[in-house]
Amino acid sequence: MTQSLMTQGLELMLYGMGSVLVFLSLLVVLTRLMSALVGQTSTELSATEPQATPANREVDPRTLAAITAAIHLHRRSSES
Amino acid sequence: MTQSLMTQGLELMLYGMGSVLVFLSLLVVLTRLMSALVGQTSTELSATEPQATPANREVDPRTLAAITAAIHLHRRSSES
Amino acid sequence: MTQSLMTQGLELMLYGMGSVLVFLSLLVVLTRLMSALVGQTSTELSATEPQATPANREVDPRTLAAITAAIHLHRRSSES
Amino acid sequence: MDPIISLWVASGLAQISLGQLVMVSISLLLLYLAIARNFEPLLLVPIGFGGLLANVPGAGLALSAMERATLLGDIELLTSLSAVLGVAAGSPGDVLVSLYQQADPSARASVDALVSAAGYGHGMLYSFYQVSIASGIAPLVIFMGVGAMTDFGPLLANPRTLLLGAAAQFGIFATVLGALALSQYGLMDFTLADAAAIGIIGGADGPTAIYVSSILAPDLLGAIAVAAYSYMALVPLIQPPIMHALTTEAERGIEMRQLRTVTRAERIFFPLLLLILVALLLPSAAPLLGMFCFGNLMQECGVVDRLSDTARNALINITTLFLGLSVGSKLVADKFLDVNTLGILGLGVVAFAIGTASGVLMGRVMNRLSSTPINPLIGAAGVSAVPMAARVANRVGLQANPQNYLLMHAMGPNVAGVIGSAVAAGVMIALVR
Amino acid sequence: MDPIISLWVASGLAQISLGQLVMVSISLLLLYLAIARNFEPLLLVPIGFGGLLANVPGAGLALSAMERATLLGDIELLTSLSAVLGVAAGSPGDVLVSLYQQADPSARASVDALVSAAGYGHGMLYSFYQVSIASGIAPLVIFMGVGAMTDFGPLLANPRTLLLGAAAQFGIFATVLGALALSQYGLMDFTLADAAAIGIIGGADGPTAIYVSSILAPDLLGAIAVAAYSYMALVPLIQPPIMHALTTEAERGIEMRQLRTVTRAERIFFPLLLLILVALLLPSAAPLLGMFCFGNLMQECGVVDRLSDTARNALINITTLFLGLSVGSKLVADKFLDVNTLGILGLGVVAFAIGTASGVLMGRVMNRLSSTPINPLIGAAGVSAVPMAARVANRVGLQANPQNYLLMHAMGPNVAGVIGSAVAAGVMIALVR
Amino acid sequence: MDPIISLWVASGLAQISLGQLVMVSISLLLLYLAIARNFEPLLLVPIGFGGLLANVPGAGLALSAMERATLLGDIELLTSLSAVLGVAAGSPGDVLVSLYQQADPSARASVDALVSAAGYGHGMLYSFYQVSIASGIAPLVIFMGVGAMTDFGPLLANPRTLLLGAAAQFGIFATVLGALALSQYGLMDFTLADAAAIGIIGGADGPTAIYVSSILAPDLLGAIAVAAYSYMALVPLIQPPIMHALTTEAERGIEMRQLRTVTRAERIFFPLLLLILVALLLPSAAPLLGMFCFGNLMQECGVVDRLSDTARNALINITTLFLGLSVGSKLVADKFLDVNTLGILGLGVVAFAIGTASGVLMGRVMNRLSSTPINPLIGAAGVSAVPMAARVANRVGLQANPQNYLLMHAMGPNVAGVIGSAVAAGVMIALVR
Ligand code: NA
Ligand code: NA
Ligand code: NA
Repeated sequence: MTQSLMTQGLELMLYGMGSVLVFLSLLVVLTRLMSALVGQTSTELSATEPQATPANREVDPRTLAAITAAIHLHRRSSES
Repeated sequence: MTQSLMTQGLELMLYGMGSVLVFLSLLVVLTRLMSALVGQTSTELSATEPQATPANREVDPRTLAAITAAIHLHRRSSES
Repeated sequence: MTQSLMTQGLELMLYGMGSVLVFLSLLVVLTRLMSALVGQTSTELSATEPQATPANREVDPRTLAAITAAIHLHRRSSES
Repeated sequence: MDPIISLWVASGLAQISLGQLVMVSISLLLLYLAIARNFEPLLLVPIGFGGLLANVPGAGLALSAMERATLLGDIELLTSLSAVLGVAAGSPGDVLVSLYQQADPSARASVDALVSAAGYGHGMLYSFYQVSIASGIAPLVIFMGVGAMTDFGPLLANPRTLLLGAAAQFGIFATVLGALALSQYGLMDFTLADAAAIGIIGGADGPTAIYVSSILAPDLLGAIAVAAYSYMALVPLIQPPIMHALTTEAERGIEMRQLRTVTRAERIFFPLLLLILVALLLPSAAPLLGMFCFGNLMQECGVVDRLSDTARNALINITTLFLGLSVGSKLVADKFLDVNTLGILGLGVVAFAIGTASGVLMGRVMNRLSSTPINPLIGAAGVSAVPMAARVANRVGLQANPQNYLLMHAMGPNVAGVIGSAVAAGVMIALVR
Repeated sequence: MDPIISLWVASGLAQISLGQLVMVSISLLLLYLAIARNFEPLLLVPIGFGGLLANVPGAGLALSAMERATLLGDIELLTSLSAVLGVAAGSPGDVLVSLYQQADPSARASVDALVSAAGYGHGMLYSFYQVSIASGIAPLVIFMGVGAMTDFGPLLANPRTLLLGAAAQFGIFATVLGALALSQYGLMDFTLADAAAIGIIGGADGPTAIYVSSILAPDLLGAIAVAAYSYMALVPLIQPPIMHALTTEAERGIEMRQLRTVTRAERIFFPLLLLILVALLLPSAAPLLGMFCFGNLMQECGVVDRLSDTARNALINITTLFLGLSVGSKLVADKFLDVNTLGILGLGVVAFAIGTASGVLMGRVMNRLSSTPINPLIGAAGVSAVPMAARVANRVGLQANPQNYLLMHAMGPNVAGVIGSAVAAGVMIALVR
Repeated sequence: MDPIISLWVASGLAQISLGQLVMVSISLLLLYLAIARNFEPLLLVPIGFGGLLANVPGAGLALSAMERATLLGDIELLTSLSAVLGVAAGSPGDVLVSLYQQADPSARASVDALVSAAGYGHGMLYSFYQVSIASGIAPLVIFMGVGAMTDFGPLLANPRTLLLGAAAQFGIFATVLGALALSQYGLMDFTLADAAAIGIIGGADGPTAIYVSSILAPDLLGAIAVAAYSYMALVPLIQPPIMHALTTEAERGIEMRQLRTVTRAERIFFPLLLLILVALLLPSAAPLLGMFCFGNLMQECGVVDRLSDTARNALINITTLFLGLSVGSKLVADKFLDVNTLGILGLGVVAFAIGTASGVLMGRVMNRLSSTPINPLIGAAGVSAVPMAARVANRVGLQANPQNYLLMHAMGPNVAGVIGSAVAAGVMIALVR
């Protein structure tokens, strides 16, 4: 209960660093497992990939304006 | 006061659905009226339309950069 | 303490307008001083100018798309 | 206490409950539907993820500071809390929480001070919920953005279609009755307010459903929002059989007259007209429809493009993010894992079906009574679910007649349905609260 | 109570007052000016719409929870409230509200608990006002965005023009005196704080006017903001006659020497210099000018473009939306339909006129004293109203001399006017509060 | 009082203290480093400017309403406050403030009412701090945006590199011990909580450091945030000598095998896997890593691009602005000008150095044990400081072997370091609070 500050600090280091190592080691294992499992089932997900969402189908009107303006300007410059 | 729940529900249905129908029917009438009235007075409003606001007069600098870059790139590609 | 409202107003005008004039006059003097000082030391700052930050190095993907599209469209239109 | 024991006791593994496991599975299912099946992903991704976060054992992210203190606090804190609330030490946490909720302001202030001194703050999701939903703000801001994205052109060109949007709201009120019947026969346990909130699922309009249930039935909000968004995604499956059953091949093939062009002035006056009508007839719908009209006016008036652009982009996106996480915070076992949730899910699909049917039937009636032809299929779009239901009407119409492009015609009842369910919401709030 | 009677009693038609009708008309007028006449639409569209919402009868969107309870609550709730506040049952609502405002903290907490238990929350616009204006945040955030949009180049090239921005603030203080004179003679009823807030209209700077009146005269905020933005839109009408009256044709035709280029370092140091001067001389102006300088520094330093871009786009737009609606919440009959509002509108135009005149006269003085020529017209831009006043100066100059491009020269006094009125605001807050 | 005296007394010149002057200089130094030397400008520009604002004398922008009242209030107000707090009239301001902080809720409410009636509100920066940092929200929202900007591809292609991210966190815990040793020997005065917050500087991750110190050591937050961001900018100076010292030329030249491509499904499942692991093992890290995973999932799932785009643009920019100003509000003399700040600055650089060293050493160990070659330099990227540390690893690698492109390989440990320090943060919060 009345440990010195240094003892508390050493404990914090021990358990803290231990937790970080255990956590990330587990994550290594589980990530490999996940990659192995998902490699086989991922066809379904990737099948939906080409379906763009409404959000990225829209083109920024200003960008469109920029395209139009660029082409227009260019035509004029190449005509002259 | 001590109506059954079902009676309260029936009342809610009656008055609720009634309100929705009355409200939207009124809106039909008023919308037609508005369209009829506004058809004659709308010249004034549409007269101001071409005056762009400051907000849409500004061109996004990146868009401008895009135009410039596009033209520039094109010129180089058409020169070669 | 029991000044009339008008006296308070006159005082507010006197001290308020005085403060505004003093403040902005001081700002004139200090701005000139700053411009004079900075003119000599500004080489260092301007030297860093060409180093773009990550923020403005990135090009908006949609803008890029616009450039590409513009060039592409143009090529097709000039081919035909 | 030994740190390794502290860490174990604080870990999720030591604290997880069966209910949390089930809720995690449900949240993952929602994420699956959103990501792999494209079920309203803009809402269901944040809702599903919020559900995961809300069920992190031992974190209490969806709890208030007081609830977190009773869950995570040490014996000393619990004893002090019991003393302030005038109950024996060792009383269970939920007793303390319910006493706190009924306590007088000064006792609550003392509890708050104790809890805060012990280092417990509100959980992250609880804060999000309070700011975005309990305040009512998030659904209103989203409605403003929806207004800025709404085109009233087709409605203005053919105002009669407003009646289709009215008829389709019958699904709402029929469902209210259904919910009450389930209670009457003792199968479920819904109050009138609960039933009203459940009915609004039939409005097929997410922000309206969340707004109404945050007022009338906050405990059911999770289930109601999940049902509303899920069924909106299922509109292409739910509606066509009903549309086929209630129309003849000839009716489905009816081509409609091309819509007239609508002037800018009409577009500007319409939201103002709608707001004034709301103000005069149904003030309780004013927050929802007011923000909706505001967004639409900004869009149509053409002089504040910076603002309308922000309302339908950055602002609606930010709000959707936090709204979704906040709805997810209600996906907790003690509120969601309940027979009532099954009832809500069942009633929700009934609401959609009845709404679709009444829209289509009203379409048939109008077609008979009117001089210009009306394809009854566009009545199905009256449930709202913008723009999904209008697309469904278009597709079914094309099946019957390959020249029959109904999309623009269906957009009229589609946006009318948004107005209709907001009006229905206003009536509910006025009569039930 | 019969539902149809509930609905009627709750409807707007049954509750509308003459005052609300007038305020609705005024709000529609503001929308007309904004949309059809392009009067500062970014502010006047939200303000006008906020005014409409604030006057929805029976909704109480601009009221606090307590005010809504006294307006909409049943007899039982009102009796309980009267009991807590120690007044006879049946006391009118406004008595209860004013007692509540003076009550001690514990009585207020009890009232809050009662009101909340009865289901009354703050009105939507009331919440917006508290968060955006009462907190002081929204005008400051807008000022940051304005800073990020401001180009101090012309000012740095010709710092003398700061004096024109100083002189034009005379309109502010003359108007304060005018407002007090009206009170002295019993025509109006303004306190010193009211008069100071009204004077700031002459600063021709919306966020500054809103910031000052939220501190010194919250009740007048609606009228002051409306006057400030309306007259800013009227600058092209108000200023030219005064400019013509106070200058000769020859003076108006004076061409000015081309401005030198300004280095990046000068642009970076200027906002810091300004902030330090504010810190040393006038801390009460530090919030306003601090945020202004922060926005400008972000813009000019060139290394945080993401942030300055957000400050002058998404963030300022979101803030403007809610600021406008919040200002609109003050467009309610009991605060706006008052002879004082007429006084404010009258004094506002006087403030603009005097500010313009003093700017022009200072321009003449400086032209005489200075070795390099100064066109006195650019003094009129010292009132701020960026960039409208600078454009007006340019146009009047071109009329006198078709080679005379004053726009860039007028931008110096124009942004100096922003600094000047923020300094004046600081003095007011320091001396009056 | 004569107005000119009021203005003088209220001016900054009359009130400035030596401490404020020093803090202004430090803030200007931070701005210089950010603007001219490109030290993490997105954070250090707002932090530095916030520091300037916090030290405006006589404005009290970083103080609460109560603190401002004791600083700026008149004798009458101070007497009333003393009476309510039960202390003799004329007690110094800081005595009143500390009594207020320990007072019971009702006394605090009375003080609040008095202060508010006298017109004192919270300072602007104080409000920003409360909303953005004290609530914990801003670091979490930034972490969400960081998640949406993070590419876990390299990590998924080579999961072993997670261990490098783990090893580099040793800098954190070694620094905790160092801080406690300084206290033990009486050189500094840090509690365990202070030491833990200081250690997190070694995580080289700004939002994590701010989040932890807002919970464990709010008074040190200014110094910790400044140290964290400054050293992140100094990574290209701090790391290379250590990397050279601990590796041979041959090791630095090791070329790594090209990374395999990673499927979309793996990218989607990874944030969910990480969240579930956090939920089971370390709930106290759930807010930080939960928001991080949420941002990443939104980005990778590809169906909510509007939301992820907003999360990593408008929303993170707005939040960064206010977070930076709020951190700056802690740059005040009585908290910053302290020998402890020197300790924090010293310990911070030690933390970075030890973290770099342990990452590199772990890299050497893994290279020996593994069948596929691992360049130990990429271990240095395990401290995070994304993407600076990965670039440093790449550059040092190229010096040893011009064919050796380590950038993508170093991104794995780099993002692993973000996870590692968030885990370390969770452990600290669980064990220390
Ligand atoms: Na609907
Ligand atoms: Na001005
Ligand atoms: Na790290």
